[in-house]
Amino acid sequence: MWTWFYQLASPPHFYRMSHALVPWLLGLSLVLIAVGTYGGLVLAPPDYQQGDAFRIIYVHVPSAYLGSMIYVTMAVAAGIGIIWRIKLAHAVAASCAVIGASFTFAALVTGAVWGKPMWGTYWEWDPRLTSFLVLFFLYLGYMALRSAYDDLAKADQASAILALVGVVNVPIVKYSVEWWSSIHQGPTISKIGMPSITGDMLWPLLVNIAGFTLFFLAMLCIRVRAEVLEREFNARWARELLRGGAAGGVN
Amino acid sequence: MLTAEGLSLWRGDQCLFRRLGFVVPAGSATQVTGPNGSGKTTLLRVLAGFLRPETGTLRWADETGDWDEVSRGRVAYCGHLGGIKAELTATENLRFDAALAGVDPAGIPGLLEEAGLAPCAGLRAGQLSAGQKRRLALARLRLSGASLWLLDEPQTNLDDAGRHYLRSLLAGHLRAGGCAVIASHEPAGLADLATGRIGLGG
Amino acid sequence: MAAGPGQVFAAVLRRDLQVAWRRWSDAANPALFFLLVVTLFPLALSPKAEFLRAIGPGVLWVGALLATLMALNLLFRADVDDGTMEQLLLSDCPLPIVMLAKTLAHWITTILPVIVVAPVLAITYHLPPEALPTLVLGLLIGTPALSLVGSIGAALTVGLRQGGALLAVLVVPLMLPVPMFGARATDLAVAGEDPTGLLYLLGALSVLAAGLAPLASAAAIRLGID
Amino acid sequence: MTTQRQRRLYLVLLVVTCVAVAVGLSLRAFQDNLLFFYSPTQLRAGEPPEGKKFRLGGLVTVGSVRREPGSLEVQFDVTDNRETVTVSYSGVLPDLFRDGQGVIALGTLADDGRFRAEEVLAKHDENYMPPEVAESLAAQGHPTAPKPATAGAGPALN
Repeated sequence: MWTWFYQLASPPHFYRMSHALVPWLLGLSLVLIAVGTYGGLVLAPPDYQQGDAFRIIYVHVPSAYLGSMIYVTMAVAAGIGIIWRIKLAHAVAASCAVIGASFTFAALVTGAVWGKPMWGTYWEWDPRLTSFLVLFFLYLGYMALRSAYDDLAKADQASAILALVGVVNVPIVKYSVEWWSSIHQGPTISKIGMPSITGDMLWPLLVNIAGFTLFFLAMLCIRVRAEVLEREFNARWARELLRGGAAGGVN
Repeated sequence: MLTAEGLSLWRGDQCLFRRLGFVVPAGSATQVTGPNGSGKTTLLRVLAGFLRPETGTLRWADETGDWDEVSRGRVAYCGHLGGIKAELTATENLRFDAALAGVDPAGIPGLLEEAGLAPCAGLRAGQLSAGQKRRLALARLRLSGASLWLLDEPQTNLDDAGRHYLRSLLAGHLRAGGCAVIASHEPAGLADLATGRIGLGG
Repeated sequence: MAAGPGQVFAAVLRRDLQVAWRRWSDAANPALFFLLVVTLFPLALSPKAEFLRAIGPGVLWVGALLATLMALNLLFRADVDDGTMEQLLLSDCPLPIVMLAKTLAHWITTILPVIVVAPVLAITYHLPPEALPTLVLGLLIGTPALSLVGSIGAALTVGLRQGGALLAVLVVPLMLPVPMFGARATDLAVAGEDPTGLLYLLGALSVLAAGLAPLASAAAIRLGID
Repeated sequence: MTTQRQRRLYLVLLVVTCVAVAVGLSLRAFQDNLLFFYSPTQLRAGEPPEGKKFRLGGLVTVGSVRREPGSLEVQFDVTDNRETVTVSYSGVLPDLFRDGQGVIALGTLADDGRFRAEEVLAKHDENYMPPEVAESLAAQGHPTAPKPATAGAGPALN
């Protein structure tokens, strides 16, 4: 079991595996996103209150979901890297940051675009918006810390500590901003016996979430490959790979 | 007894040492020589546990476990930074070290006397001369109770009396069964006390 | 033979307080900074009593956060620069305990003066006297969490040259809940409501930070030593 | 080294203790219920502190809103489906305020058992459905069915 784990985490093995995996992930994700988007923009009925404007959830919700999910992924990878000293895990964590920050940014922007017609304002210091903005700051801090260290091993360690501390803090921030503003006092009251969203609006959303997640995995593979190659520049397998001129896998 | 096997370390693209192995038996000292920038200080800092080598292991006698943990309390390091608080007096500095090591502070006046610092024991360390600070840093070695002393250019700033103090300190430590690794770019000096030699760079 | 955790904690705390006492001007800076920041708002915005009462709790808490940030830069730097941190790493004592003691000493010397000044400034913001105990109590309970979270950032940036600005970017998002609860507790006290629940939450944050932050900063401080 | 192991144990114990105390303190904070609001049931049980302001939360009972003609005085009942409390308020109610809507009122309990509110907040609606569904729910007289074409619900930022 452990040897399998370490073999999986070995850079050349990962490099080979991911090469085969990326086209599948990318292809499947694009198909899912196409289906989900068609379902969301064309098939789903307009909302009773928001009309067609609600359709932005088909981009917004998957982005927001990934923004927070990737942070957790990043922290788990950082934890694995720091406990078992696996370099691949650090490479994964480092690659997660940029992708996660992009999705978080996308969620903030789509939220603002949606907020303007619905709320009459681009920005509101609402708990969800505020805690999401903080998440974005956490990503920025993580990237800033990484880039501040010249030494790669130190950057790995330092940013892993920060990611782990941040993941402890995320729920605290989330709940604190919710309690801080009294208007969003938990969903219990309005949710008694009411469906939140109907099925024909829901399925394109779920398809899009799956598509975005696969898209994230594809991007992650691509980034980690680049990261691994940069780190293992001096290793024999990487040299052979580069000398061979093959853009793809190692045989 | 310190055993090092297969130590390698790079600084960026530059390899400081590759597959370095040596043994420092109890009661002996090893001198690390080499020109400036050859990695003497870096090697000492690896031995102190501040840096993790790229490859290789360090062992103390037959203890197993991470050097990080095994080395704690066993290693004393006297480097470029004295590790002396300028705001505290010489005595207060040593008192703090004694408290950390769990040692009775009653011996401190004696240690200061040996180091020739008795007259300025009550002076803030910031007011001491560079040589006096170095003596204070050396006096701490005795207090730590560590078996392995890592000395980085210990003779810097010392006058003749200071060098004599260093020699007697080191000789006493080796007689008591301790061991030491000394980095020095001048081959003479403490060479007669050192039985082992590691040449770096060049 | 090694010293027990209690002895180590006491020794480090004692030493840091002694050093701070002999460099008292360093310790006074955060309180002065706090005073200046808080003074800026009435001058720059509006000196109306009603307005000041509304923003007062928030301004005082944000001021305390900024003062903490400003002071943090020096938390470990002096020890790293003079080599005493190396010696601490070598000694056979538990590093998280050392970090906890250093952070406590730092809080006592830099943040406690801020808390002493705070009620005076609160009066100039026309906060009602009944709200002052809540303000001071909230600061006493909550600011240790700020210092502890900040210690992680200070440890992570101690080996870097441009530490200051980066430190703020790293720790402010992590510190946010503290001024939010703190200012809200004071707000409630100003409005005549019961703030106890929020004070308990501030306490929870500080205790949680005391348990976890020293572990993180102990792991981080090694990176600054090489 | 056994001391090494012992030390690790002490640290783990210390951390666990701190986390446990923090959890205890936050549970204690929730007992105070200050952050949220008291339900009418809790209010009837005498939980809110006497003489202090607190928040009351619940659904507006359908058909309970009574306005005093010629003034801003309003009375309505707030219920959690078990107990009901009458709230009196003087002022303009928020746009989202309507029958069946979740509200939070800040104020004090008067001697006559009524809640005297100084501030009333309405809860935003977070439901998504086609207009027909909303209409049919409204036709069935669902207690929380909102009327269509009022102020919009916000984006669901998760």
